[in-house]
Amino acid sequence: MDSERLKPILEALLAASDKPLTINTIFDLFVGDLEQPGKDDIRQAMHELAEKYNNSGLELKQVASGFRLQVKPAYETWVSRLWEQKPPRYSRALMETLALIAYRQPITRGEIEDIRGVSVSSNMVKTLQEREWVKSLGHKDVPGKPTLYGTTREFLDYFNLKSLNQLPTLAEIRDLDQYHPELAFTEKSETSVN
Amino acid sequence: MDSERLKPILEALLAASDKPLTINTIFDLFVGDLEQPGKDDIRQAMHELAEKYNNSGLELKQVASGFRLQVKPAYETWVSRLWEQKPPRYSRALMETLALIAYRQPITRGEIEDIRGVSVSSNMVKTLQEREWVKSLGHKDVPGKPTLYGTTREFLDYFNLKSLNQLPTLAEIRDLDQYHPELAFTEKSETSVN
Amino acid sequence: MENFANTASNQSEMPFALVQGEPLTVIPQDLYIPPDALLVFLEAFEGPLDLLLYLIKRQNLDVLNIPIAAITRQYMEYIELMEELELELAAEYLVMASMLAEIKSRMLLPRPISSDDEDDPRAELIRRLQEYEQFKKAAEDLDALDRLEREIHLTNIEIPAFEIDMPLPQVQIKDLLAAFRDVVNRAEQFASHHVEREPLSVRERMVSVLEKISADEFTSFYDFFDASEGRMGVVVSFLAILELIKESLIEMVQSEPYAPIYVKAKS
Repeated sequence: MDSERLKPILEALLAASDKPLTINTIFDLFVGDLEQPGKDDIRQAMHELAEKYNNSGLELKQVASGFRLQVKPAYETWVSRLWEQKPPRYSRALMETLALIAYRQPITRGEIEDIRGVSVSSNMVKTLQEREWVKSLGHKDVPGKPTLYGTTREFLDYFNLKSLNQLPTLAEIRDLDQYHPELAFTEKSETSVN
Repeated sequence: MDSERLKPILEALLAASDKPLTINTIFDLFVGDLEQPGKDDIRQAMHELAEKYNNSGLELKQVASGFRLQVKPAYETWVSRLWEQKPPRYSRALMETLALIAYRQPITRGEIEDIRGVSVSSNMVKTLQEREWVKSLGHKDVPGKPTLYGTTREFLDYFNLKSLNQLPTLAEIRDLDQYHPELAFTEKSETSVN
Repeated sequence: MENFANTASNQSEMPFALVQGEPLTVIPQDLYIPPDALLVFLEAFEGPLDLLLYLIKRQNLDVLNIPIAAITRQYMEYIELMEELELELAAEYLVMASMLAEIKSRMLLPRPISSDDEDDPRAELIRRLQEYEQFKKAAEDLDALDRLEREIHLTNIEIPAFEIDMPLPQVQIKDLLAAFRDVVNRAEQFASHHVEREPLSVRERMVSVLEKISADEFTSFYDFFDASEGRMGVVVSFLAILELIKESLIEMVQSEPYAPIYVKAKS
């Protein structure tokens, strides 16, 4: 089956599906057909389809659980006017906890608390689990056997990412010896004044 | 705003909307914008957009209540296999809406939204009504006369209940949690679908 | 919350400057502060590290070389204010206070000339501040990503139903129960965050703030605070302003972080 015949089928499938589709899932749909496309054919057609959407209001995006058809963020202004409800907002505490889980997984609640310097409420972890952004990865082999948390595929899907590698890079941590010695002077004079 | 700029916006709106859109509805969405298209501009762009979809798996169709993007019936074969392969599941939002109607009936859509903290799409209520689990019980005597919803006999039959009294109480649900904490987890690991 | 953080921090800068050196005046009897509303103060900071980081950034200081004595003093002023307002201070704030005091006293001890990092009493604090700052930034970056429900909308393309015989989803009663439990739990969580009806004193102050400002010109944020009313009076003004922002009756303008704040009526 050539790409020209395959493309509209993929389009129909992506539009009809309520979750992202993988190449494998799509491949399986053709099993038993007389004309059965190979996985490479599907990949090729998907690629061409994505290009076709370049000048449209939609885009074909690959996220963690597969390919999905979505509205381009550029048109969000108008689309959001269709709904009265505002998008949910998340607190800084929740986002910091989520960031720690995303970048430092597997991580325990205690480790998150150490870095944030405050306690993490169990409600917050529950909210993250209910959103299906965070899941338990098992238990750490230390006294108390605390739960180790990690992020889910749904987390990546939600934030429009294909893999954890696509997360923004962390700011660097500088060594203490990188500061200029002359500044140490201010510190000393300051200390003596007080 | 010319047709080339208008088309992707229309595309985004039609793809995102959960119901058909009329020219008037679309026109109103631009009110207040610096560049506000006229109704004829919108009609013209809609026309061009429909042509653009000629060779795709989707089509832009005018139905009684407006314009909508839909999957071309010609691709039914593959789309229906998608459902065979992955039986559909109700989204978390839909399940919560159903639970609130079951436990708090008679209830209006606004009341459900207040408790859930997010909007309830008209599609969701429609799906529940089509399933014959939910029906209108009349209208609440407040401004706007919102519909009051309740569950049907079919709902009770489906869940094998003789009457609403047989629905477990919230206390029992919490007990269930205590004795079978894994239940709460199974719930989470399943992907929700809408 | 970001707005709150900004206003809260700048606000706290102001009463210190005005109140310091003056004996604390008698708290006006008619000023009652709802305890819930005061949480706004505490919630402006995500904990002691966040508060410290704020104090450092406000003065354009390098985290790698914090003037411990000055920072400790400013930190203690915040702690005292929170205590004075009878906020239930999280234990972490007090732990940090004693850590700062300890570092400060160790800084006063003579150090060998060839000191490396290990000998700097601030090393551990600096490491923690940097690590926290790293994730604070990561959280902001994450929050800025395009995401579903905000920038990204999924398509809702119709499948002509009469053509396709779609099986109906199957539901078990435990699914229904779980959904109800979740929604009730969430609603309870939400309810506990409801701030009580604010007392008359804040409402009165809201009116007087509105009388003071106009839509055409900017009024300095600091003009709304009168040191002679004491800290409680200042807090009431602050709450009134927060409430007015929440109700979109006034606008706040700050040209850049830590710059002076101006207030004007929403036109």
